[in-house]
Amino acid sequence: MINDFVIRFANVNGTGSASANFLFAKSIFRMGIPVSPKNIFPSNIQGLPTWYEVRVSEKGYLGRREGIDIMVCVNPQSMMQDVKSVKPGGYFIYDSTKPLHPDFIRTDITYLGIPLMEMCNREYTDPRQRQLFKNIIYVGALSCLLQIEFEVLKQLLAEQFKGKEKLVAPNVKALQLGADYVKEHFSWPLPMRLERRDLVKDNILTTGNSACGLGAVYGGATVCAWYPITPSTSVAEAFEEWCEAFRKEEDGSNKYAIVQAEDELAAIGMVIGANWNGARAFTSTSGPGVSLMNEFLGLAYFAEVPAVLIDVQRTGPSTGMPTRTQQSDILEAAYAAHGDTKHVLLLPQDPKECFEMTADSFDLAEQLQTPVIMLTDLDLGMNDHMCEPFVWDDSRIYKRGKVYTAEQLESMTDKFGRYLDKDGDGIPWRTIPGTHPTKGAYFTRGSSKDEYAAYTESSEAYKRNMDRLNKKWNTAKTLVPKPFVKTWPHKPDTGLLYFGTSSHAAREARDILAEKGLHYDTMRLRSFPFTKEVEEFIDSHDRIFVIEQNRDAQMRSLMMMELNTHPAKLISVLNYDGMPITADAIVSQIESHK
Amino acid sequence: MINDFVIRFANVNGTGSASANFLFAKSIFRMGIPVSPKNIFPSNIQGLPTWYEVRVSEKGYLGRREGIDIMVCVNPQSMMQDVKSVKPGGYFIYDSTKPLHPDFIRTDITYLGIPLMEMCNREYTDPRQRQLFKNIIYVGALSCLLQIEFEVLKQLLAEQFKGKEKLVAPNVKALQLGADYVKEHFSWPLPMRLERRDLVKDNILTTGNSACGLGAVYGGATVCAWYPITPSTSVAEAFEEWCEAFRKEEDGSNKYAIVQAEDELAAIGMVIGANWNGARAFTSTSGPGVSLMNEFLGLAYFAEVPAVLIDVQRTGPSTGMPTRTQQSDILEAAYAAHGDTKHVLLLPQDPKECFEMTADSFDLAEQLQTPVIMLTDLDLGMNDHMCEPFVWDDSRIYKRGKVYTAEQLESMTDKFGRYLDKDGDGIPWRTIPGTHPTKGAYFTRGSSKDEYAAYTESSEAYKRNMDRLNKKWNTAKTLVPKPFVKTWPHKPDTGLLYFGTSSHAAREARDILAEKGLHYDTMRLRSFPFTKEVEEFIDSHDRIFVIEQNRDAQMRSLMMMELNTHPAKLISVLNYDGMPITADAIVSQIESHK
Amino acid sequence: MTYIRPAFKHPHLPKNQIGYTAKDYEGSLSTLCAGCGHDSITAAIARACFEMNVQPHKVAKLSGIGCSSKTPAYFLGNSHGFNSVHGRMPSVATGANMANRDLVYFGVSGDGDSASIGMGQFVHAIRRNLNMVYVVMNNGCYGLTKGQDSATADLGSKSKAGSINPFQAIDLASLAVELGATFVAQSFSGDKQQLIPLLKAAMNHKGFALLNVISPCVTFNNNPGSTKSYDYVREHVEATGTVDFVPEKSEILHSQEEGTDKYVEMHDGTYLKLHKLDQHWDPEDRISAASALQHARAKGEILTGLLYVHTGHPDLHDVLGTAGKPLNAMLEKELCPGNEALQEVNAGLR
Amino acid sequence: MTYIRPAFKHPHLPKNQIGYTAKDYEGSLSTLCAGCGHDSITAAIARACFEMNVQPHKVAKLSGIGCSSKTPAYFLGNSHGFNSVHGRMPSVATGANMANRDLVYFGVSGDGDSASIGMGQFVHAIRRNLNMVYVVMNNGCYGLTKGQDSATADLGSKSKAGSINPFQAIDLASLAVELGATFVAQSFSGDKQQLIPLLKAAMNHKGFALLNVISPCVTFNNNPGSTKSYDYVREHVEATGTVDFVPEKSEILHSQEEGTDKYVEMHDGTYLKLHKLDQHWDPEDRISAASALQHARAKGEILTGLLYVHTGHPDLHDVLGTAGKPLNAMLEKELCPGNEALQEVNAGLR
Ligand SMILES: Cc1ncc(C[n+]2csc(CCOP(=O)(O)OP(=O)(O)O)c2C)c(N)n1
Ligand SMILES: Cc1ncc(C[n+]2csc(CCOP(=O)(O)OP(=O)(O)O)c2C)c(N)n1
Ligand code: SF4
Ligand code: SF4
Ligand SMILES: [Mg+2]
Ligand SMILES: [Mg+2]
Repeated sequence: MINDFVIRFANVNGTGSASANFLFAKSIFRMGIPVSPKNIFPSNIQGLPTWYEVRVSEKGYLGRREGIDIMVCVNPQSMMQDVKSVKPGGYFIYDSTKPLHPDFIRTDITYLGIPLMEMCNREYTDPRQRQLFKNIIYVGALSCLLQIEFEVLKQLLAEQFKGKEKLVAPNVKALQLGADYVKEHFSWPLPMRLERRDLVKDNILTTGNSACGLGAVYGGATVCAWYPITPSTSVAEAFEEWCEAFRKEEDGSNKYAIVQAEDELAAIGMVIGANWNGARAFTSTSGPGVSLMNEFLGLAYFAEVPAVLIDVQRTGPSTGMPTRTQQSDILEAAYAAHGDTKHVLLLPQDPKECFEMTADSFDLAEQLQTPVIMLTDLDLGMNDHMCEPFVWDDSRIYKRGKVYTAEQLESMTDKFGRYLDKDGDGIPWRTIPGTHPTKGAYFTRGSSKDEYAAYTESSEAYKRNMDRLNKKWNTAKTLVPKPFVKTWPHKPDTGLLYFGTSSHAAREARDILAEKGLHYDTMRLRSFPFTKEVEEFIDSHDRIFVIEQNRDAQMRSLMMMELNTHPAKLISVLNYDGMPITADAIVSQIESHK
Repeated sequence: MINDFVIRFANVNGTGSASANFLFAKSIFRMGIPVSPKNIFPSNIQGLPTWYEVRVSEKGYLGRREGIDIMVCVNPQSMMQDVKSVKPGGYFIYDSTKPLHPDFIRTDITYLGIPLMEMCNREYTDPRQRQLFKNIIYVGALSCLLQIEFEVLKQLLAEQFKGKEKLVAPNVKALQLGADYVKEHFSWPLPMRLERRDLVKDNILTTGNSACGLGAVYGGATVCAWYPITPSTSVAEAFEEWCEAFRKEEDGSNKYAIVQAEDELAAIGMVIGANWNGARAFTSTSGPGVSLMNEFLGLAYFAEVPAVLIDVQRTGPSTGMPTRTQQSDILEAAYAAHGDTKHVLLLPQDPKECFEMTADSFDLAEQLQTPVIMLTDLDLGMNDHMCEPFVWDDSRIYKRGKVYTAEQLESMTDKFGRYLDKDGDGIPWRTIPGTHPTKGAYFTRGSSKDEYAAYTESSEAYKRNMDRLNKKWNTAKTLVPKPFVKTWPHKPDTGLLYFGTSSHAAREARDILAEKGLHYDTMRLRSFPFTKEVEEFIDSHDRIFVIEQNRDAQMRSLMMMELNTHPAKLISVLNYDGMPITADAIVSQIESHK
Repeated sequence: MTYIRPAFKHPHLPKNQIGYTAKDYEGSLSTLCAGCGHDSITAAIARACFEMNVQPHKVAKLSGIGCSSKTPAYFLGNSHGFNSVHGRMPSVATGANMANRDLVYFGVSGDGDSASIGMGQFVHAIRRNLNMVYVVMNNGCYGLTKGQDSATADLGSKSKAGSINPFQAIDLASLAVELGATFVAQSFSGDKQQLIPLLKAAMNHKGFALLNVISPCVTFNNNPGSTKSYDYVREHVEATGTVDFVPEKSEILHSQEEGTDKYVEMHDGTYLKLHKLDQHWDPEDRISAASALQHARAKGEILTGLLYVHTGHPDLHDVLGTAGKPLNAMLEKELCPGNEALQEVNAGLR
Repeated sequence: MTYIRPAFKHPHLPKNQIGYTAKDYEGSLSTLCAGCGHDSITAAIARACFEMNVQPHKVAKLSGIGCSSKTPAYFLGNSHGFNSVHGRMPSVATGANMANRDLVYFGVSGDGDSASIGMGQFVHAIRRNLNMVYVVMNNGCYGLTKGQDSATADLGSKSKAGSINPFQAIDLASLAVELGATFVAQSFSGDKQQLIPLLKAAMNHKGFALLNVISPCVTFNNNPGSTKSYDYVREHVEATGTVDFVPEKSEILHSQEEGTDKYVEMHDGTYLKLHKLDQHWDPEDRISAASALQHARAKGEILTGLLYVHTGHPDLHDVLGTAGKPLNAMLEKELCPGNEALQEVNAGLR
């Protein structure tokens, strides 16, 4: 059980446990061991149960795993449930200031009581400190039980309190208190414990939302309009922080504008206005916001205005369970708006891809002159994920798409046709307001227009335009990120298909199945519309398990609709309870299909 | 060519031509001949070209037909286009006050010039009268050319001006002027002309929107909230008119409440509030409104509040071409809102079904406690259609679904569970506010709730609820209107599938194809989710032509997604230029597939 | 937060005129932060309902989304509640009200919910003079999404993180007066004394009654420099006077107006007794109310009390001429014209 | 409507200071009803732009949906225009403005577009003091959807069909003052004399400039009894005075204020000359403006002219501290921190 277990912390929200728990997770990461922490928090600010679950995996599996080996419970509210959720043979660490009620006693797990409150009351007088250090004490206790290197913890505290050095010592002291208590009272270490490795290499540990914000800075976004909503709020916040670091003029002015809009309708309207006017602009939201943006997304599709929307999905529908994860806005995003409308989707799996795809999304949106919607989710957006480090090619030039310059307009002899398919790829040329005194101005509208943007209600013109938009859609297939395919040499007839945050668990499932002798090729989707590689993968397998985190098998639906795949070929593997999908769930659903 | 031709009137909008043109169409209807008029109008109030196209069909075909036999052009703006659109051998009737420019002369059609303006100027002094009677004069001319019974016209005028009898005589005089001019100057009647028949029987001629309004009155709707939008505005207006006729208390107060909302978000919110509170309430809108309603529709799905929405579809996307028709909100309506959401759809084909389905929609919405969306379109909603008369079964009792009365609550011994699947059909019991002092109150929310409507963020509870909603969806399949199926005795392997306003042209296409020896079974869809009859029809045919009026084959998509139909089986026949689909277009697309 | 509710019940709790105890007006336990202003308002609503002798099940509670919008779960557990979508409570309340004119409608909203995403619906509920009590729990921030400035945050107010709000505040009370709301009151969650009579008066008003209550968010907006903190509000509150609800005319001893006391007759013959602190201020005069609010704003003061009241203006049902019997209680025979009428309709379409 | 445009061009049309003729400020031919008030406003906008010597391509024209919102097609044909979605022009304008602070932004909206579906965005554009000219072509009805009452229809106004509007009107100018708009003017489409200088002043104002222009709908709301008909407005208009735009200080002969003349300095050192008809009325005092509007409303008068102006208030760019160079003109090297910085970011995440 070295470097391979799940530990869960049960806290009360609003008590400052988050930073202690992160300290714990990060220390493991620093010891070179792959780690995957997940925050399971309530839709409320203070006083309700919240959990932090850390999976440690020598093999580098970053998906969730069922079954808790060690529970650290400092929340009497949830204690009954917490006791129940420990695996037989597991450990239950709790605050033993008050004795445990017999109801909480199981014979198949080990109880380790630490009088946290008592220790805090003894050591600290300030009530806030008493609360805060309780968390650090249990981290200290774990450092001994699990063999976290104490130096690593100290180093992390030193980094955390850079500039406020006097806070380091009391924290270290609290760690020590915990460790000492363990040393005195229990036999340690536990069978499940840590050992330094070099498995992390140069990987980083960060959240998808932060990476999206950074990607927007690198991608050249200058305008961000947003409205607060969990779990997407931290995208805009991250963008602001990264901008403060990287986007200041010498006079202190900002090379960006961030507007907290009055709602999501306004946010997407601002994004469309800014993109229309030649700036790269984006918004981020979650399901309810996407629902509200439908009309504007249709306008942008049809008026051919670039726009970038990051949808950090949460459990739907309606207001949903805002603090749970899901991949259930797929159909909504793909076909947002009434009428014949389709949108480009990007499907990142980790923070690195959040960074890259956000940067790329601006290129795509401008090249295709259409909205690009990135679908991440609460799990990816708000939890820390280990992933490869970010890289940037300094020779990269933003692909601004077909935009006429003043010079080009000046030398133009034919009439400018805003909606003319000059190049046969369905993508017309556009102009930015203010470019040229007499050429290139046009009146942007949803429809009722001809190739020259002149008003018409002609049926033929309408149909021509719709057909051109379809052609553009086909062009999109050549521009969007391709899937990642992994095949076995003996060409199995079955494939696994997955995307986004289902990928971690899916890869683990693939390995488990392979160990059982079941070898499946895999494809990780990264975008919509589907590229020809997706079609090829489907064509070259007899059946494909489509793994996704929603009830209605939305990605599978999209594949049938867009690729005309025989439905019998596509077998759904689903999870839709709001928790990240696990490898076990995938394996058992696949096995039940044979 | 008796009783079988198409005539088109080219007018300027805002000049009062609509009522003259309707007079013409209605007179044919009164002569017992099937007629199908269509208004083709601009998105503007005054001064732009507008057309009125009337198909006369002895065989009772009510779909549009390509090719114009007779053009009555009183709009110089569109004259060039109007001349071009006449079939060789056809007639071009125009205002000959000014001579025709040689550019307008074709040798393969016959020109009949009537100096309309000159006649008006001579006969009338008031400028408004001059404009209005010009239209009546050409109707008079047609009465002679096409042999409309003059008595019928006079009778119609008498009915129209009931209460303003002194207007009848000048109108009759104008008719006479037109007729006399023809008698003097041309040889008449034309080869395409009318002859009294008894083909209309007891049919009626009315618009879908008016029928929806009436259906809402009969269905017991008491609250209507709406926001103006073409082509749905006249639904709410009709509801108001019918209410004024039928829903007054003796003291003059109203047994209904109609609120012109500030936008569509508010309109659907009001509908949800009213239904939650136990009234039958509905709204009507068009595509942009449906887009705006997404979030609320998701809430209603999940909070299980009945709601009725009539979507009079227009050309999408975005603001669209508001005065053109389409069946392109199907995917949007079926899956409105983020997350896993599905909605019940109704698909009427004519005013009679608009009436019936609107009335039924309230039963369905309350039985299923979910939104019911009726998809009509501009063609059905705003044009007059001949259809069977309305009927009502006076013994009918509104199906209010599972609503506990105060007595039931009083005698209840177990705990009331708002979201409990008591009956195994996925449909829970609800209560109306104010019913009982201590029992039955609950707190309505989107999600995060258990069977007893208590707050919970439990994953299991979330999943249980989602699964129950799916079960309810299956129950819906047993309650929604079944399709109409027509089969040939020799069991052809091919079927035609259509719905809504595509049905008229589809039936005509079926007959044309049958005459050519191609016999196809037909199914007219009437609702979503698809009932088992739909599955059976698909299973029992090798291929099915799916006829619809949108670019993206949305109904076909829905069938693949929901029925797992093999895509190769479903062949699309599409029309998406904003004009109603024609039988010819269907036939040629089908023939090109062999 | 306590999470286990004391099971103990007082045997001899005092009863109101219709025989209910204060317990009957309670809801489930609050999950808000300890000290949150919203909880005090919740308690005041429960108390006002008790004192007004309304049957809990004859009340409907509606809200949008936010910490504030959660609170309808925490009072009147025997009333139906509807936690709808963000910013759209007014439309849901409008529909509900149309369906049944006989319930008392409480709308509970936050400043984010009402002044940003819900601005349109807020304005139009006022315009329609919808008969409801509309309570804004105004903390100048977005509590539930962790403390962003809202549109009612004052220019110059300091956030917890230290940033200064650069935008002018939307003053909901003043806005409501401008829009012609027929009852506009303002209060402070810390002032139960004032809040309860205002709520009672609002409940008795036929038409739209706005209660804009400053309600500090202890977690995100109670820091020094914030103009929505307990300390700041306590220091800058300026009461216009007191309000009392007078059930019967006979209790009014003197004439209509005596000194600074003023009696306002309500639609049902009851009275509001206004004791005014400022002689020049006429709460029945819209222009006077508007100008008082504007002057207070200019001085950085928060004017509380009943700021404006206009009785007798038709509510939405009056305007629409709705029948007296609630629409949701009407049956087939009252609603459906029947087949005979339909055949006449058909005849007219031939 | 004429549908063939006269091809004839005047050879010696007068030019403005930057060498453009009035023709250069025209757009395509209007398809509105003959006599529609909106067309007069369109003409006034074209004229004001001519007189202000703005280059047409440095103007962006944005609108929502409605007859009014169609009009940006009918002026400044060499400007980019954006006919967006119903009620959401302010957000599109906000985004556009953020992208390029150097253009002149004209927002054109209708009363349906702004006062109903667009109320939220209207309010928040004001709150942000977005630098734009916001013209409402206010006809009290929904023209394009055939004449329904809008939220600015006055209480008691009669529709073409004879029904009486039972709701209080939303008074956009008064509302804007309440919300702290920094430039609020009101006018009448029939009064070009007043409209053009107001438009010029609005264009020169740095911040949100509202021009609420009563603009009769001849087809649906010009009947007797309508308070938005030509006749009614002509009879009830009450001008506050005249406005003139003074390019240079030297032209101001006397001191700051003389008699009823008042000079307001603009952000760029130019001046507005206000000739006031009412001595008591101070257009730089928000409370005075508010109360004048309220009194006029109470009397059924339509107060026109520049009602309130407040210069120097930071616009949205000031608040956000945006760089001087338009954001849409910045290149990779100004925007992208590069790989080296990124490697430091990585280091911080290990
Ligand atoms: C459409 C939509 N957008 C955003 C959110 C996220 N959200 C939830 S509560 C809230 C703000 C609530 O602020 P306020 O109304 O002031 O309530 P408070 O929490 O301060 O009491 C937001 C933005 C949402 N639920 N729905
Ligand atoms: C979302 C949406 N709802 C409704 C409409 C229909 N619609 C078009 S214009 C309009 C009203 C326009 O009124 P106003 O803004 O006053 O402009 P006017 O025509 O009077 O100038 C409406 C409701 C629409 N286009 N989009
Ligand atoms: S976050 Fe603020 S508003 Fe929300 S419960 Fe806590 S104190 Fe109240
Ligand atoms: S309908 Fe009214 S607003 Fe529209 S163009 Fe005609 S007159 Fe103008
Ligand atoms: Mg708040
Ligand atoms: Mg209007």
